[in-house]
Amino acid sequence: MGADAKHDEPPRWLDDPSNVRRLLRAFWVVCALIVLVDVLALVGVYDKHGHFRWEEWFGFHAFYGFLACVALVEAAKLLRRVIMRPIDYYEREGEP
Amino acid sequence: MTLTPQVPALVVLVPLLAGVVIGLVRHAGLAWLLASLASVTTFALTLALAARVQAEGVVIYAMGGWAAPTGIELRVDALNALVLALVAGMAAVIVPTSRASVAREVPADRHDQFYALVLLCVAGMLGVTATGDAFNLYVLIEISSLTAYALVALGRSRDRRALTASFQYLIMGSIGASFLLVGLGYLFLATGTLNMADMAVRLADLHGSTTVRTGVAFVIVGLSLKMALFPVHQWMADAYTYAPTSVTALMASTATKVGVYITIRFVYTIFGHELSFVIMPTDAFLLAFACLAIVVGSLQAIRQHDVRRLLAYSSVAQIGYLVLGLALGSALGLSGTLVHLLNHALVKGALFLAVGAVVYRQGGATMHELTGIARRMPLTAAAIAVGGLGLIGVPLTGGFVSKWYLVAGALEAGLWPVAVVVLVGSLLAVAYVLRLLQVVYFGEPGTVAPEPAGEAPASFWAPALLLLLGSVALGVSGQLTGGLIAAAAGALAGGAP
Amino acid sequence: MISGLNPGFLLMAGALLIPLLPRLLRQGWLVALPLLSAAQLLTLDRGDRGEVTLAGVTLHTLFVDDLSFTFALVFHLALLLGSIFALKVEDATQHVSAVLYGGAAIAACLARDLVTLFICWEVVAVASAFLIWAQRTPRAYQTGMRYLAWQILSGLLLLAGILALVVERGGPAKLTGPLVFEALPLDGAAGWLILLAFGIKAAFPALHTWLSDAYPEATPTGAVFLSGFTSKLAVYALARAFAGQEVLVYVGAAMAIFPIFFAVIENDLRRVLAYSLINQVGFMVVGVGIGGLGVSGAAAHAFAHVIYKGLLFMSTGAVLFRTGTADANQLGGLYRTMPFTAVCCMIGAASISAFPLFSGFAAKSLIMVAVAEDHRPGVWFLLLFAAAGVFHHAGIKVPFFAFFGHDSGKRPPEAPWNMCLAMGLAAALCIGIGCYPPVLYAILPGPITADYAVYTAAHVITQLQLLLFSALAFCVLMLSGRYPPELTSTNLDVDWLWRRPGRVVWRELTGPIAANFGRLQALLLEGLPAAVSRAVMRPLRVDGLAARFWAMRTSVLVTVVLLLAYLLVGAVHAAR
Amino acid sequence: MSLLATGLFNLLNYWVYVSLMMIGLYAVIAKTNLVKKVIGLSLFQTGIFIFYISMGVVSGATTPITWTDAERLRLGLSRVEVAPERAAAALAAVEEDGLDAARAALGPLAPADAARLDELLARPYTNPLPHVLILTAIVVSVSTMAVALAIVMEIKAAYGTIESDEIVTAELETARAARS
Repeated sequence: MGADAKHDEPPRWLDDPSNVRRLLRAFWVVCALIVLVDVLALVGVYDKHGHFRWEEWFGFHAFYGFLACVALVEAAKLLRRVIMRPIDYYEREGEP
Repeated sequence: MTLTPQVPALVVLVPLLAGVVIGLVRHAGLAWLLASLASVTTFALTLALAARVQAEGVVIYAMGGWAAPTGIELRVDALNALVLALVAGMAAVIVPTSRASVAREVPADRHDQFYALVLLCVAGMLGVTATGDAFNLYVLIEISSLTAYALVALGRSRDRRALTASFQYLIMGSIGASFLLVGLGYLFLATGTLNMADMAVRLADLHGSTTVRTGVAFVIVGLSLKMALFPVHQWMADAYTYAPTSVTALMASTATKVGVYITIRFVYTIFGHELSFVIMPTDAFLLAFACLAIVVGSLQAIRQHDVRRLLAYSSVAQIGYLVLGLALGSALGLSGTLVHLLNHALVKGALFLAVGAVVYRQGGATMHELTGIARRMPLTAAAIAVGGLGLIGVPLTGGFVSKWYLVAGALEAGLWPVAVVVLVGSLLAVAYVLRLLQVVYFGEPGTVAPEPAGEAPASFWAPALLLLLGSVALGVSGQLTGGLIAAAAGALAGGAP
Repeated sequence: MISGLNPGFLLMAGALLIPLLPRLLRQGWLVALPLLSAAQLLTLDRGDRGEVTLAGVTLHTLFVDDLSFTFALVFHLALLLGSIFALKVEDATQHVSAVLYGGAAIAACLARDLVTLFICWEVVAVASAFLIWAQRTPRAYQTGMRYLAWQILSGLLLLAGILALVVERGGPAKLTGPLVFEALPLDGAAGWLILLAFGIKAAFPALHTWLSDAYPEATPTGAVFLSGFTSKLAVYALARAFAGQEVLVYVGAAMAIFPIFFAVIENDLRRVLAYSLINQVGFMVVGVGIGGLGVSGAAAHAFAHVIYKGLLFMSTGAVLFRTGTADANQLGGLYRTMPFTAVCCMIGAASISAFPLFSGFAAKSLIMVAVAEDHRPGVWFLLLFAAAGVFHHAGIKVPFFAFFGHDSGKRPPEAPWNMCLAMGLAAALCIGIGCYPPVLYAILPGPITADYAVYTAAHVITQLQLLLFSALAFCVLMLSGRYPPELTSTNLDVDWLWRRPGRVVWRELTGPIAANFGRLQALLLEGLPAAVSRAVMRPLRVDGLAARFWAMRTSVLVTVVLLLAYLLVGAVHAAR
Repeated sequence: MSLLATGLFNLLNYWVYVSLMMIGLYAVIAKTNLVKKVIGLSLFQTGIFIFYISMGVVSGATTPITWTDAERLRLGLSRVEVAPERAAAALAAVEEDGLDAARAALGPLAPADAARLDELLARPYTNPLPHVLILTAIVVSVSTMAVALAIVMEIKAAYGTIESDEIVTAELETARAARS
C-alpha cells in the first residue's frame, strides 16, 4: 500500500509548476478559440439551428456554463454553512 | 381380519402404545429405535389414510364398533387427513434425527422417558385431529399438553428457567383446556350430544340461544390460549426458548397447528357459518387479535437476542396469519390458512432444527453464538437462510403462496387494512430475518464470537433441508394447493362465497 | 437456446452454484455466466413470450421488445464488467448476491406481468443489500438496514399498487388474462402507488437518500454493481408504465438539479458519484416524462450511463481497494502509480460530462433535443445547468482530487489486472459508443433511427463551449482560492428528518410497546379505577419487570378479560 | 325479591360453580406461592366438575339404572296404600300387557296415592353422561396436579424456593451476574 517513495522516484512532468502554467495557458487559448468559433456561425459557415432564440446568441453556451458553475459553487458554499456536520454526526448522538 | 379398515384407529394407537411400551424399556438406544420406528410407521399410516380420504371421501371409524352418537367415532376428511399427515410427518422427521441433540440436552437416565413422552404427545395430537367427538377432543388435548409440559421441563438440565417456563405453560394450558371444557359443557347442555357432526346439526336449529353463545365464547377463548393467539401468547415464547431443541422443533411445527385446526373445526364445521360469523362476531374478534399478533409479534421478534425467542415471537406473528385466514370466512382465506399451516410447520421445524445444530456446536443460540457461523457451518447457515426467506414469504417458498391467498382473501372481503397488515407483517419479517442472516453471514458488527468447531452432524441439517425442500415444493408445485387444500377449504367454506 | 426462458432466471439459478465451486472454477463461472445469459438474450426474438406456473399461479415471465431488450443488454454488460472487476474477491456471499442482483434486474426488465416484476423487484432489493453489508462494518450494517427498508418499502408499494389495480379491474375473480406490465394511467390509487414504488427505486427527490447514503458504504466492488442496476431498472419501469406523464418532467428536472449542490461540497468521492448518479437519472426521468424521442433518449442515456458510471465507480473502487479510502482530502497525486486507473477515470468523467466522442454525448443530446422540441424552455435551462454542474463535480472533481491535485504522498500500486481489464473494457465501450453512436441507436426503442445525426457542428461546438467554460470556472475558482476546501464531514440531507427527529419519535412511540409489552399491560391495569386496583390488583404488581410469573398473572387476567369482552360483544351483537 | 330468590336457589349449583372458578382464578393470579397457584387451578377445575354434575340433574329423577316395568311397579306399589290382591293382579298384568294394563288392573286409588304412583311410574332418571364425562375430567385434573406438583418440586430443587417473586429475584441476579 501507499509506501511513501517520494524521494526515490523520478520527477514527473506535471510536478514542474512551469509545466502546469503552460498547460493552463493552453487552456485559456482553447477557451478563447471555442467562443470565437461562434463568429463562423454569425457569418453563416454553419447553422446553429437552435430550438430557442437565445441559443443563437453569441457565446451563449460558454457564458451560461461559466456562470452556472460559479453560481453552483457559491451556492454550495452557502449550503455548507447549513448542512455541514462532523463526520460521526449520526453515530455520535443518534445512537440510543 | 385385515388391518386396512382399522387404519384410522391405528394412526392414534400406534404412537400411543409405542409410548407406553417405550416407557417400560429403560434403555436409551432401544427407546430411540422404537420411537423412530413408531413415528415412521405412523407417518406411513397417515399417508395411507390421506390417500383413502382422497379416493373415498370422509372416512368414519366407530371406536369399538359402537356407532355414533352413542359411541365415539373418528372422522377423517380432507382437512384433518392433511393435518394428521403433517403432525405424523414432522414427528417422523424429527424423532429419528433427534438422537444427537437429545444426548446433549437431556440427562442420560431420562432418554427412555423423553421418547415415551414425545410419542404420547404425538399420539395426543393425532387423536385430537382425528376424533369426531368433542369430549374425546378435550381428553386428547390434555394428553398432548401434559406430555408437552413434561417435555419442556426436561430442558432444565441446560437452563433451570425451563422449569418456570413449563410451569407457566402448564397453568395457561390448563386454563385454556378448562375453558374449552366449560364451553363444551354449555354446548352439550344445549344440544344433548357430544358428537361433532350431531352437534353441528342441532346447533343450526338453536339459532344461538344464550347458552350456545356462552359456550361459543368459552370455546373460542380457550382455543385462543391453546394456539397462543395474541395477547395470550406469552407462554409460548418462554416454552420454545427453554425446551430441548428437538422438542421445540416438534412443538413449533405441530402443537399450535393442531390448535388452529381445532379452531377451524369448531368455527366452520361445528358452529357453522351462521353461528360463528352472523350470530357471534367471531370473525371480528379473531381478525382484530390476528392483526395485533402479526404486528406486535413481529415487533417483539425484531428485538430479541436469543434466536429461539426470536423464532417463537415470529411464531406468534405467524399464528396471526393463520387465524387471520380462517377469520376471513372465505375459501380464499381458508386456503391461505391451510397452505400457511403446512408451510409454517415445515419452515419453523427446519429453523428450530438448524438452531438446534447451533446449540449443539456453540452451546447456545443467542445472536452472539450465531455470529459468523456461515463460514464453519455453511449447511446450517443455508438452512437458516432458506427458512428465513420462507418466513418472509419470498416467492418460490410456500410462504409466498399463503400470503398471496391471504391478501387476495382480504381484498375480496373488502378489508383493505387487513391486507395492509399482512404486507406490513412481511416487512417486519424482512427486518428480523435479515438481521438474523446478517449475523449468521457477516457477524454482529463489532463482536467476535467463538468460532464453531465445524459443521453439525448431518442429523441436524439434513432433516432441516429436507423440510425446506418441502416448503419450496409447496411454493412451486400447484399440485398440493390444487388438491387436498382446495378440497378442504372449499368444503369448509361451504355456503360462504 | 431455450425458447421462452428469461435469461435473468438463468443467472439467478447460476448464482446458486457459485458457493459450491472451487476458486478457479468459480472465477471462470463468474465470467461465463453473464456470457451464457447474454447468448440466451440474443437468441430471443422481439415479441417472444414465456410462462412459468408456480403453485397454480401462471406467471408471464418473458416479453422482449426494443425497450426491454436495451435494458437487458446493458445489464448484461454491467454484470460482466462488474464480475470481471470483482473476480478476485474471495467472499462467495458477495458473488452470489451480485449475480442474483443482476439476474433479478434482468429478469425484471424482461418480465411480462406485474407479479413477475414484483418478485424480481424484491429479489433485487434483498440481494443488493448484501453488497453493502459485505463491507462488514457497523456503519455498513446500519446503512444497509436503512437501504433495505427503503427498498422493501418500494416493493410493498408496488405490491399494494398491483393489488389496487386488481381491485380497479373488478377483483380477483374477474381477472382473466395476465396482469400485463404496460402503460398505466395515473387516475387512481393503483397508478400513483406504483409510480411511488418506482420513484423510490429511481431516487426521486426526498426519496433518494438510500442511494447517497448506501452506495458509499458498499464494498469497493459492490458499489459497481449497485450503480448499474437498481435506479436503471426503475427508469425502465417508468418508461414502460409512465412514458409521457407530465409530472415526471418536473420531478426529473428537480432530480437533475439538487444533487449537484451536494456533490460540490461532498468529500467522499463515491458519494460524489452517488449524487451525480441521481443527477443523471434525473435526465432520464425527464426524457421518460416527455415521451417519444425522450424515451429513446432515456434508454440511450441509461445504456451509456450504466457503463460510464460503472467505470467511474470501478476507478474509485480501485483507489479505495488500494489506498483504503475514497475521501478527496486524503487522496491526490495517484496518477503517478495508478496511471491506467487515472486514464480510465478520466474517460468515464468525459463520458458522464458528455464530451463529444464519448458515450454521454451520444445519449444526453437526445434528451436535450427532446426537451427543446417539446418547447420547455424552463426545463431546458435547468438541464443545461445540471449538465454544466455534473461536469464540474463528476467530470473534474473526481479525477482531479483523486489522481492530481495536492500530492497525498500515497504511492499505491496499479490496480490488479482483472480490475484494469474491466475498466479498460468499459472505457473502450464508452469511446466506442461515443465515436460510433449508430450501434446504440440501432437497438433503441421509439422513433429514433440509426442514421440520426448527433455530430452536427452546432451540437459539438455548443457542447464544447458549455463544458470548457465550466472547466474555466473551476480553474478560476481554484486559482482565486474561492473553491470550497475538501473537508471531512457529514452533510445533512432530507434523511436527517427520519434519522434524527423521526428516530426519536419512533423510539418514543414504539419502544415501550415493542420492547416491553408487559409494561403496557401494567399501564392499562393501573389505569383501572383506583378502588378496583387497590382491592384486586395489588397482588399483580411486581417491580415493573415483565418477569415470567408476572406475565403469567397478566396472561390469566387477559384471558378472563377476553372472555368477558367476547361474551359482552356477542350479547350486544345478538341483540342487534 | 322472589325473582332473586328463585334465581339464587334454583340455580344454586351454578352459582357455586361460578364462585369456585372465580376463587380458583384469583388464586392463580394473585398468589405468589406456586403450590397455592396449583391449588387455585385445582379449585378452578373443581368448579367445572360441579357444573357438569349439575347439568345432568333432572329434578325428581332416580338414579340412572335400567329398571324393568315390573320392578318399577313393585317399587311404586310398596310406596302406596293398596290391597294386596289388587297389587298381585297388577303385577300379573304388567308381566302380560305392560304398565298401562297394570295401572287399569289396579283400579281407583286415593287421589294422593294415585298421583304418587303415577309420578313413581313415570319418573325419569338423571342424565348419566355428564357424570361419566366428569370422571374422565377428574382423572385429567389429577394428572395435571401431579405434573404441576412435580414441576414445583423441581423448581424448589433448582431455586430453593417456591415463591414466584423470590424466583424472579434469583433470575435477575443471575442475569446481572452474567452481564458483569
